[in-house]
Amino acid sequence: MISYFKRALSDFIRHRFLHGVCTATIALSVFIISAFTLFFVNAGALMNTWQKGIRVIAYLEPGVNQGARKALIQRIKAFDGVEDVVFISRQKAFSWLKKEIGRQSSLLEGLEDNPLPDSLEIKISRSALNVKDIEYLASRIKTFNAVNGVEYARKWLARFKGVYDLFRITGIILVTMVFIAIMFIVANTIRLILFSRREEIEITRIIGADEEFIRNPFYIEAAMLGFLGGITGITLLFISFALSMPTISPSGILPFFTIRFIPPAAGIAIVISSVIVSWMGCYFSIRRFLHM
Amino acid sequence: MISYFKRALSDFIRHRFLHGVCTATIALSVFIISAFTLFFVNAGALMNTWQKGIRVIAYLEPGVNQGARKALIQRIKAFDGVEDVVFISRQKAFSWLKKEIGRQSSLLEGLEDNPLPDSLEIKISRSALNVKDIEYLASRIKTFNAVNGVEYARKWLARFKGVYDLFRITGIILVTMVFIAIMFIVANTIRLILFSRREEIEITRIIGADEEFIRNPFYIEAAMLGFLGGITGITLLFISFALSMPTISPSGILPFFTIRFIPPAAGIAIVISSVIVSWMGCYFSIRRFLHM
Amino acid sequence: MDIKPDKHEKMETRASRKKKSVIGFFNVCKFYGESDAIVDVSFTISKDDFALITGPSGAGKSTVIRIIYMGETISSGSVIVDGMNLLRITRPQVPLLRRKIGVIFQDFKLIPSKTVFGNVALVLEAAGVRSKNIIHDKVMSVLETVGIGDRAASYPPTLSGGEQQRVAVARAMVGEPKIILADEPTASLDPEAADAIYQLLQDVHARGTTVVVTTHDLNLLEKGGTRVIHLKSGRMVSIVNQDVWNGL
Amino acid sequence: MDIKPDKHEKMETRASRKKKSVIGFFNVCKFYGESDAIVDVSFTISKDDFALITGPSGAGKSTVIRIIYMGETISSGSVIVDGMNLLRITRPQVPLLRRKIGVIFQDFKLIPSKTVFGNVALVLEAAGVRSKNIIHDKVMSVLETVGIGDRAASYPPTLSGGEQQRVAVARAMVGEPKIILADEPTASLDPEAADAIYQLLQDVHARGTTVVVTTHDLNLLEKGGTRVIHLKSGRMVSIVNQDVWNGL
Ligand SMILES: Nc1ncnc2c1ncn2[C@@H]1O[C@H](COP(=O)(O)OP(=O)(O)OP(=O)(O)O)[C@@H](O)[C@H]1O
Ligand SMILES: Nc1ncnc2c1ncn2[C@@H]1O[C@H](COP(=O)(O)OP(=O)(O)OP(=O)(O)O)[C@@H](O)[C@H]1O
Ligand SMILES: [Mg+2]
Ligand SMILES: [Mg+2]
Repeated sequence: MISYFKRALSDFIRHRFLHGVCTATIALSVFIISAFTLFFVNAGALMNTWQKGIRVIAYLEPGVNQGARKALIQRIKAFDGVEDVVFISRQKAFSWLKKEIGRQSSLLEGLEDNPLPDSLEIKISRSALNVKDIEYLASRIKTFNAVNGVEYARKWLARFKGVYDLFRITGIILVTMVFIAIMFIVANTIRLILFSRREEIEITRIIGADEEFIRNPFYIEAAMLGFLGGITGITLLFISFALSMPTISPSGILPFFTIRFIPPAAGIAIVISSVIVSWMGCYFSIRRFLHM
Repeated sequence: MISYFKRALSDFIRHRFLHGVCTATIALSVFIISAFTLFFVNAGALMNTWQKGIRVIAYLEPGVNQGARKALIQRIKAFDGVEDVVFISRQKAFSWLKKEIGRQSSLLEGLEDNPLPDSLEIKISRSALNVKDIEYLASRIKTFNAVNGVEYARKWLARFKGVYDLFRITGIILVTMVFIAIMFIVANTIRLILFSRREEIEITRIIGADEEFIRNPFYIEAAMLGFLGGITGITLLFISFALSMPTISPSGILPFFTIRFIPPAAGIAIVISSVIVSWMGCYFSIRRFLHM
Repeated sequence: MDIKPDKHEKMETRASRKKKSVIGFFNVCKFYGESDAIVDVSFTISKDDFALITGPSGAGKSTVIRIIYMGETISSGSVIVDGMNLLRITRPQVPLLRRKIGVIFQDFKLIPSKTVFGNVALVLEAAGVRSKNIIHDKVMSVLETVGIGDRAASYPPTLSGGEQQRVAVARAMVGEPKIILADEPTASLDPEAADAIYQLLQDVHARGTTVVVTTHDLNLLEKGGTRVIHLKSGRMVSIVNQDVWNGL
Repeated sequence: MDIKPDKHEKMETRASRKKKSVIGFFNVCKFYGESDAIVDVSFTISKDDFALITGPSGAGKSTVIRIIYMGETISSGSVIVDGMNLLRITRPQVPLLRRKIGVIFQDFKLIPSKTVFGNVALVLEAAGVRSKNIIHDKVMSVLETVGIGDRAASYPPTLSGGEQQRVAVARAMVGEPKIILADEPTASLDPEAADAIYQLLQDVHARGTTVVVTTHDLNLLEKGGTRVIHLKSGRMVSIVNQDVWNGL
């Protein structure tokens, strides 16, 4: 095994040009795939910040006392998908309403009395962001005696959810397709390497080398290519990221959101995939050349 | 020239394997780049549907008569970026408010009189979607005598605009980077073809062929590869698109938006780029092999 | 052509009562599409033979060599090499067969990206020799023997034609194979260097290696081998057993 | 070695008073790193010469050939081919020079992915011949001449060594060059085929082509040329002007 490694290493140096070109291709492929990972991870995170706004309001019957309210809050908190429950007094709600209506708040001045009820603001945990779950939750909350009515941004939620789902599905489809395309590109490049070296393979075979002796260095080389290419690709992405951040950030006017580089775990996963894909590209291509 | 074409064509057939692999790589590259074009074009269109909601409301002074109002509407319509101006009577506005406030509309029942003013709803044309332009427009409208005040979703606009800009900038950066990466990949693949055929190039040279005679068929071949690869790549994308649409559409719950394939013009542009990039890849690689 | 391999094997056994035959061709044909490279060729070569295969260009000499090391499969007939019926051999056995055979290819077949040393050492590495020292010593000694020890670190494309041919000879001999197949081993060499290589082949033959040489070199033919097979247009013209002939 | 090209050109002019010299080497050296392939070699070959370059393996014969067709640049000295000083030649002139020269390479240098016909036709295509018919007729007639007309549609890797060599000969001759450089053109051929090729070279020579042949084939040497240049270890051993020698 060590001897295979040595042969692979000397092969690697011997065929500098071929391996250089191949490493570059793998690096660029990794660059592409990880650039999109970067994009979708951040876009997903950005969408998550919007989703924080989703909450269900439960209006309480007039005259529910503090004890009953606290019990109610406990029971609602026990539901799946509920992150937090906050009590909003009718006074608070009225002042918010005034703010919301804004310019037209003058129209509320005619009212001598606050007509709003007490309410509970129920924050939905992110994982439970699903129209049906929220509808179900709302219907359950409505059944409580102390609850007079339930309200949530049904329309907006459905619309946002649609966009979010579309985004997620297209993201997954896209990244999968690109991943497959990249896989073939890497395999193709390795196939071209093997093609350029077919004479060498043939000579090695007719002087009595067995398949293992011929194949193993190629496998090791392919893995090395994948590793080098993977590292280079991610480094390339990091540099591009660092260089383009100044362009993106100030114009962004998005103080509530910072773009992050792909998490280290994803980076490691990408390098490992790169190694595996290169290895597999070699595996499938070499059969062609070994049996020709 | 015709003889070069003939030689290119026979070369093409003679080196089936090499050219097959290369065409596949180019096709996959085109596939990737056009998949992302598809994604960003549609995402952009989706964002545009949101932006339709942006409008400026101008509240009129009480007692502006119909004639003055019509003159005002004409003057506002004359501004850049204004698509349409619609008059909203105070009665209409009051009934909308009731709907909007929804459950709490009971609180308006205490009001014997409608406190809202008449208003004009000014639709902004899509091209003028720019926070500063809208601010400027609003300030101009405010100066009219008949206008009492101006209101628009300043916060939401800024936020949406931020996301939209971020999306556009990252989209441009991403597609540019991927385009460059793809360019190198294609050039690399063509470089590997030339590498595999360096012996043939060398022999052709030493039997007295001049550089033009050697190069031209390669250029033509590269362009053919680019063309074939481009067409194949877009076809591949179309098939993937057709296959994945059923997965995306029904779940989308986005009746107001249909995903479209890349416009024919973009498709043609992509194929042409593919030809140009292949040709350039050949151009830069062949120098290496012709002067070695 | 309908004779079954089994029958040949029996013939073979009978033949080896007198002499151990290492290579046996029995009614071998090799067709390429419509043209035939070898037609109905039968001969045996014994362990202690120094066989010469001769004939004009395109006679099928190299084809015979290629068939022996399984660089080519036959169209009909049967071939036995060192007791193995080549029609019945399994894929993993092929490398084992090839390690018993050292081949000097007419077109050298050196790996251009490996040094002379690396080319020759590859045979030992492929045969599973692990020790760097053993490999180094063996390779250098065989390179010295063929007279290109000083070019060990060069790459084949930088060698002259004759130097490349000597590397090919070195590579065929380094594994100390049972059989050496030499396809025109002196074509690119001047008479002196050719004599040296010929002497070398006779030395390994004397040490018990079966040697098969194809040649159109009249000098080599004059020096003679123990068995001379003459081909023309893929057909056998004659087989001369030199010892018997001399004894006439 | 410090002699300037101009001086050589003058020498050249003086020499050509008697005989038009087509190839002139003046104190040519060619080093590869530390080793030297050619040291201080000077000779001229006239238009009507049939020159033989001989010497043992590694003497520098192929290097001389490579220098003439500019397959290699020289380290010092100067070389004149058909009136062109190779040190002063511009890049676009190189193909023009090469079209005047037909080379039979020692390792054939055939393009494996082109048919025999395609390999030979390439010379004419590169020289700018457009007519399919002319190309076809010329190529087929030269292939017939070397005796492999029936293999025109084959690919070089499917040819025997001798057949490949004959394709190489055909390719060198098809363009009707002024000069033919033949690097061991009969090494892979049996005596009969070798004679035929040698006869062919003498025929083109008789028709006015300058022929330079490298060889270690004693038969070829015995038949003799008009000028025999003997190299050893890259140095000149002797130049014999056969006609003068015969006239002694
Ligand atoms: N792969 C092939 N396809 C078609 N024909 C072939 C192939 N290999 C060999 N031949 C033909 O078979 C015949 C015998 O070839 P072989 O190489 O055995 O000749 P040879 O005796 O070695 O000749 P030489 O002395 O010229 O090397 C030749 O005519 C050759 O063209
Ligand atoms: N590119 C190169 N790099 C290093 N050394 C070289 C190179 N080309 C040739 N040589 C050396 O120069 C010397 C002369 O080589 P050349 O090919 O001219 O010999 P030759 O006379 O043709 O021999 P042969 O008869 O064996 O073909 C040889 O020792 C060779 O190894
Ligand atoms: Mg042969
Ligand atoms: Mg030589």
